[in-house]
Amino acid sequence: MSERQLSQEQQEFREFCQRWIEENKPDPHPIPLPQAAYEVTDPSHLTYLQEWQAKCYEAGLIASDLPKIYGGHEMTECQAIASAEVRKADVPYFINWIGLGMAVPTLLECGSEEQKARFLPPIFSGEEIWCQGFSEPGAGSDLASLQTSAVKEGDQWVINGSKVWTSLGHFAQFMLLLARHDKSDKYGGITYFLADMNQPGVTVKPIHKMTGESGFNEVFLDNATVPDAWRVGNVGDGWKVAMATLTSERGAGVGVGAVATESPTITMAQVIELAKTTRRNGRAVWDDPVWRDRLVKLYERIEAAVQNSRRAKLKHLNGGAMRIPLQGKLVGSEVGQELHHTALGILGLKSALYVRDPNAADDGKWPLGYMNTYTGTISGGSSEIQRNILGERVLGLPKTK
Amino acid sequence: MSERQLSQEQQEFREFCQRWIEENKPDPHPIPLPQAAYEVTDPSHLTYLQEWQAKCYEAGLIASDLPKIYGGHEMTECQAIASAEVRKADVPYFINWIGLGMAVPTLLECGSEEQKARFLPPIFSGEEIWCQGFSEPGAGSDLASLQTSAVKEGDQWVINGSKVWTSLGHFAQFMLLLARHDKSDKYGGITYFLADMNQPGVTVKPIHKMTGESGFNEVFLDNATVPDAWRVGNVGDGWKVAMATLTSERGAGVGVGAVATESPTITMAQVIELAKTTRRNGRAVWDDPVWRDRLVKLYERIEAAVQNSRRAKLKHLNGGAMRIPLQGKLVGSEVGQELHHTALGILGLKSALYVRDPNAADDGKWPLGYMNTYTGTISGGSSEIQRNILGERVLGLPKTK
Amino acid sequence: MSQPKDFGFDEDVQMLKESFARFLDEQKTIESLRPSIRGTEDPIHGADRPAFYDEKAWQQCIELGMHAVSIPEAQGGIGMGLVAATAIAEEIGRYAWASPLSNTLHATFVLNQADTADANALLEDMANGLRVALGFYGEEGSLLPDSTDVVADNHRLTGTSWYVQDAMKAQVLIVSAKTEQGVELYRVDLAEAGVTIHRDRIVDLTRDQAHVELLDVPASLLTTHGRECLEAAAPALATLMAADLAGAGEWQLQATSEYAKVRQQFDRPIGFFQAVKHPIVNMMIQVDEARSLVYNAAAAFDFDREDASRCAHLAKSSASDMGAFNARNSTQLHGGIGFTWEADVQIYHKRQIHSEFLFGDGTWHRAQLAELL
Amino acid sequence: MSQPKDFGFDEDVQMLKESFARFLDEQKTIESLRPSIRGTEDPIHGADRPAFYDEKAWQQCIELGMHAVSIPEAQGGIGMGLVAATAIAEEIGRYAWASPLSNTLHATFVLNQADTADANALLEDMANGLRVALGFYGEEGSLLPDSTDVVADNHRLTGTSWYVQDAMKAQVLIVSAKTEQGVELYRVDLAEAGVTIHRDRIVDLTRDQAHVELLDVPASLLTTHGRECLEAAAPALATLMAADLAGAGEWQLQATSEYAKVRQQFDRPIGFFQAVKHPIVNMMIQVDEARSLVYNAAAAFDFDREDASRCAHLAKSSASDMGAFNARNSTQLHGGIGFTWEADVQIYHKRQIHSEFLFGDGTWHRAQLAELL
Repeated sequence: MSERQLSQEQQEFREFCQRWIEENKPDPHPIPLPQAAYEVTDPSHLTYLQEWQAKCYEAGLIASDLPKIYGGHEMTECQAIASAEVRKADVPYFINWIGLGMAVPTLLECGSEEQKARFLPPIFSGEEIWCQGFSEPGAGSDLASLQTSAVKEGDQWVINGSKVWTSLGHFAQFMLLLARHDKSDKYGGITYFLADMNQPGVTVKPIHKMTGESGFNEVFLDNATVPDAWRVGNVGDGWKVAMATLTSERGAGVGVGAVATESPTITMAQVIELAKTTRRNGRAVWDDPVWRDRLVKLYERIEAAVQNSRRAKLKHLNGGAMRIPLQGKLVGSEVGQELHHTALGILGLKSALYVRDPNAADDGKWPLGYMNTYTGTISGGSSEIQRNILGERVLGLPKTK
Repeated sequence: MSERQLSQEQQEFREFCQRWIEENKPDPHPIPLPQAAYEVTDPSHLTYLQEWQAKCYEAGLIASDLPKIYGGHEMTECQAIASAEVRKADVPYFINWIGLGMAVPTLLECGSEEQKARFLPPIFSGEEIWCQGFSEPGAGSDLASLQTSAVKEGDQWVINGSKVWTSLGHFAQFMLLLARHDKSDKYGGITYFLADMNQPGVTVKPIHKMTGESGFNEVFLDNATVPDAWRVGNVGDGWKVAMATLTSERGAGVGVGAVATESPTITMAQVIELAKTTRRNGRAVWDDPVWRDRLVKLYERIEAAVQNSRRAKLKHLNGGAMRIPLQGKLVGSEVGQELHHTALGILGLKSALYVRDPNAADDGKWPLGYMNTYTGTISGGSSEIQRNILGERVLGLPKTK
Repeated sequence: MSQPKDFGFDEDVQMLKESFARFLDEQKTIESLRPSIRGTEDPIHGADRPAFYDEKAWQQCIELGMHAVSIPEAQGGIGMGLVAATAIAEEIGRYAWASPLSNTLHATFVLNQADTADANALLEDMANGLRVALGFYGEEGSLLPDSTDVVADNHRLTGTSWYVQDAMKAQVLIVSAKTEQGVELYRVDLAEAGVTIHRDRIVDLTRDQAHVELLDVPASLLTTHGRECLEAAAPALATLMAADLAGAGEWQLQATSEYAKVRQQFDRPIGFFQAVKHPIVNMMIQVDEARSLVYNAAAAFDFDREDASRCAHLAKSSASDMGAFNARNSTQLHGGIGFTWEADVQIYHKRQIHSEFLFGDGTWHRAQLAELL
Repeated sequence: MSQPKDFGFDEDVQMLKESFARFLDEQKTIESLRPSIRGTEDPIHGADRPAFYDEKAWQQCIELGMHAVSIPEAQGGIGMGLVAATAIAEEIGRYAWASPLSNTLHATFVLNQADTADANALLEDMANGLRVALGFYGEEGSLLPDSTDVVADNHRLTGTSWYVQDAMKAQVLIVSAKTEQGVELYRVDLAEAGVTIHRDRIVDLTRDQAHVELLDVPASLLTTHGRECLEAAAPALATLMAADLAGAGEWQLQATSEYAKVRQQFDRPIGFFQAVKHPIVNMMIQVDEARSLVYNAAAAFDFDREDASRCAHLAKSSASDMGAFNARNSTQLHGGIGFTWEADVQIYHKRQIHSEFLFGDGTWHRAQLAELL
């Protein structure tokens, strides 16, 4: 969807982006990349992706609108344009998606000036990879029940405990860390830190997902330390700051160029193509009206998500600032799951052929992608929790808990 | 589905039923009957239906297997045969469905010998119509929060309060009444009575449903009285006795011939026929594979319900005595609702034509039936409550409340 | 040409929508409708309900100019596009307003395609308050432009127009009729001899409907290009009806959400329970999808006509399914109360399952859309 | 002839089912499988997993006679019907057992239709423990009997059999091949020169799969009536696979229900929350529908053959959809844990989305069924 009423700066920047991407698009890596940034485990993939992100940052496609003091490019309303062009193009994702998508908005909203100056630029360039340390074994959706302790000793904090489902933990230099300084206060006893992963007290152990990939980790914190200067917000404000981070994760944040996965519009087009090219029982699957009806229904929901994002920005039409944004993660992940299961249905028996099978459709992307959709519906607040949040925060229904 | 291994008595009885129904099937009433017994409000319908029920009872199609002292016919495993034949035939429903479907099993299980002898025969004949007084305004699904009071005075109880959603209340001679003798004990403070509706303290006021029909009523009890001899079970056992009644309502009871609605199998066949005969956009709706797929899915679920009932009787295959029966009401009402909405979709614009419109398909049966499916999904324990019950009683999940 | 970011929803449209919403709010639409349906409940024994039409409200609506919002300025209208008309249609749905306004909007977009002197004259009459209805359906209720059961011969019409919405409120019927050349559109005065309006008994309480029998009735030709005209207007009609569904769907969401906050069960407001909360959230998700697709479809029609069909199919498919879904859930979650004649949710429920099928249901629109993908 | 009330599930079948379930319980099927998949996780860098096959377990299974349950007594089998075989298939699914048994059951019902000396000889070999696989699919994976990509010429076969389940466990392949006369069934020794077994990398960890390339391979003719044979066996094959899905679906229900009782969140077992409780109930509803339709389909095949196709379509459509539904919910409701390689639910999830498509998915079976209504 192209947009009217672009400023001259925007117009020119868009053309620049298109040209620049065309010219600088990297050759594919010899080993196919996983489907999303959070599944990357191969060090040669990491290097390849860091180089690509650094180039994009340098060209102004990342941090386009932010002030120079934070490493930004000080353009005006150009980030959305860059992000859209990147999403449209067939280029690799940005590996530092937690840095871009969560650390940046959190720091911009709640960080000190020193923290912003120190941490933002290497996030943009991809030099320093970030991970998120919120979830804990046993806590699950009940995030605030976290037990990792933070004890103040002098001008630093000593951290003990463990974190789980830590995407990119194996590559990360820094972690967005929630820890408990006060056991007697469930929500008010939490403080938010920026923790260095490269220290003796931190051990990272991979977790294998049902796909077999190991983008997730368990992280053990054993007398790890964080300087008090790397605390975000006041002591006890951790839950509040975490909500800012999670709001970004749930799709409501300000974009700085975080691209971790393929756009649903592109996936949808691929599934339609799949239906047109897959033949079974004497005809293309697309020629069976039953499959076509299902696909068009999904197409409709994905188009609706695009139009929802557009409407979300319009105060007089969005029904409240958070109403649409808070739906993004829930609907996106559920529709994505159904879309991938539908792709399996289109492939029928062929859907069993997995990554590296020479006869697999699209290198096994569809069963792999299907299984990975459960990351979306479970982590970062499961669909069940998302519905609670929407009911409670947007509609004002009484809290379930 | 015909059954092998019938006894000679059963075999002969089945043939008798078929012959008898064929010969005694009443002519249609000049004013079309409502779709279900609980929507009957026209006194001429009542008379017509009472006559039909009395005839069936006399012929042995009702109370087939019960002992003579209770007014039964003392046959062996013949009730199911009679009920199946009645359901298959295109004959009116039995008007006294609450009497047959709830009062009878409750009395058989919990009633005194005097109560059984006094009340059962006129239920079978349809002479005395029954209604159910459990729900109260404000209580909704939280049945046990009922407030109607019962105070013992001498050898009778004085009842004050009001009941709601009382089907057939306007015709009923008796009510299955739950009342509270003790305010301090939510469940243990309830006692179960058989209340005479023909007394000065009882006022019945019709409630109109969204269909416009008024089968439901509000019943006001203002110093109404019940003899202590008409108490069912001990004082304080009301909740336990009520569960026996509700189990029958939810489809788990012993059949005595209660037929209040059309069989889903028959409705399904009608909807398929509707799809074959309704033309739109140049072809029969049935010729559109999308509609056909939806219809066959519903057909499958209705066939599954039939096979479920069959399996429910087999100890080694049913997964527990209540597992399948407790699903009956929930699944039946939800599938029925979807089936009726699908029928509207088949009719398209024609679905707007309501009862008494000369061009309406099947006399407006489909929109009327669609709306009436909400009686099924809401009353007698809403679908939400049914899922709680199934999760808690069958699977042993922790109680929601 | 591409769409504006704001769906063309500029200040003028906003003001229009707000002032119309204020007007409808003052009308107390459901309260005003109630007396006309009292005593007509019982489907078997009850009386027929009168066709509800509030002349005073219609005159006020004309004073506000809502009826003429998309009639060209040359014909005395305001000359705004489908974006503005859609904004109005959404409010009609939200307030379930019984009036000739929906027909007027629909007719405007059909006539705007005709570009003939007669069509323009009719637009002028409509700008002056003439109430019209549309007769495009044959008995099967198909969406094909040539599905009419009316035949034209030398400017005289014979046959029946089916599923004419709000026919009892109209003075003039715009009819599609078959001729040897194809499909033509005609203007018929409903007071003409040979016209018989057969009132239908329908479920929806907020509309009336009829099939109109024509027996050698004189009619004036609006355009010989009936098929092209209807095809070109189709995206606008679908979008307007989708907007109506979306407005009513939002009402259903809010009403159910409010009810869940006050209704107590098991010592808590029922909205506490996920079995209630989550379906309400699902209603919101569906209505938001439909609304966004509606705004997009209206903007496509006004600014990117080539994409209008695709966008209109998306909007009506989404809105039709949402309408049915929200109808079902609003009744279910209101429990026994929602199932009574006294409850307002039942009125919206019936309107939604009527709108679901007008100008094509979800299945039909998806089948059409598939052809474009 | 009509069906018995008890689905033909008499004491013999019950005893058979129970003794087989006891046997599988002792096998600790998932625990036994685990070592074979260790180190093979990573789809990009990981090793290929060996085809899991436990010879000892297979011999025990033969001693119990499970492999020969539906092989006629004349060929050394037990001679029971589909009801008995279905009971066994349900347990295979429940325990997600990796073995040649499913193939043996499937092959039995195909060969039972052939009634030739060669087919009977093969049944006899199977009764003696010969392990077979089925090669009926072409590359498209269509369900039509003539969709094979293998051609027969003078008892020599050339072409490829696709989607051969548990090929690595088999000694002999039963292949459908095209000739000028139609479709014929052949027996191929997998050790024969000219046979190349290409192992597929599949998602399901409880099965292996291959496409088997045949280059002028000598084969013995089983029947010239391949099409009729496959068509007659089709209801049995669909029912057996539906039973497998139903057994695994019941496991998924129980595992998820048990997890919801012990896993604590927000200071309560998660099964307290309706957002968890109600989907689990929906899993139960779906698995019960599938199970009842499976028993009915098996009984129809044994006692009311005319109705067998209809009933088999019902069973497999229901079971395929249930398998996908229960897979989705078992993973979702286990939360993060359920998504890990260590969780048993993932193993069942993958088995179910494999079985969903074997012998036709829900959509295909419904389309076939519609032709009968």
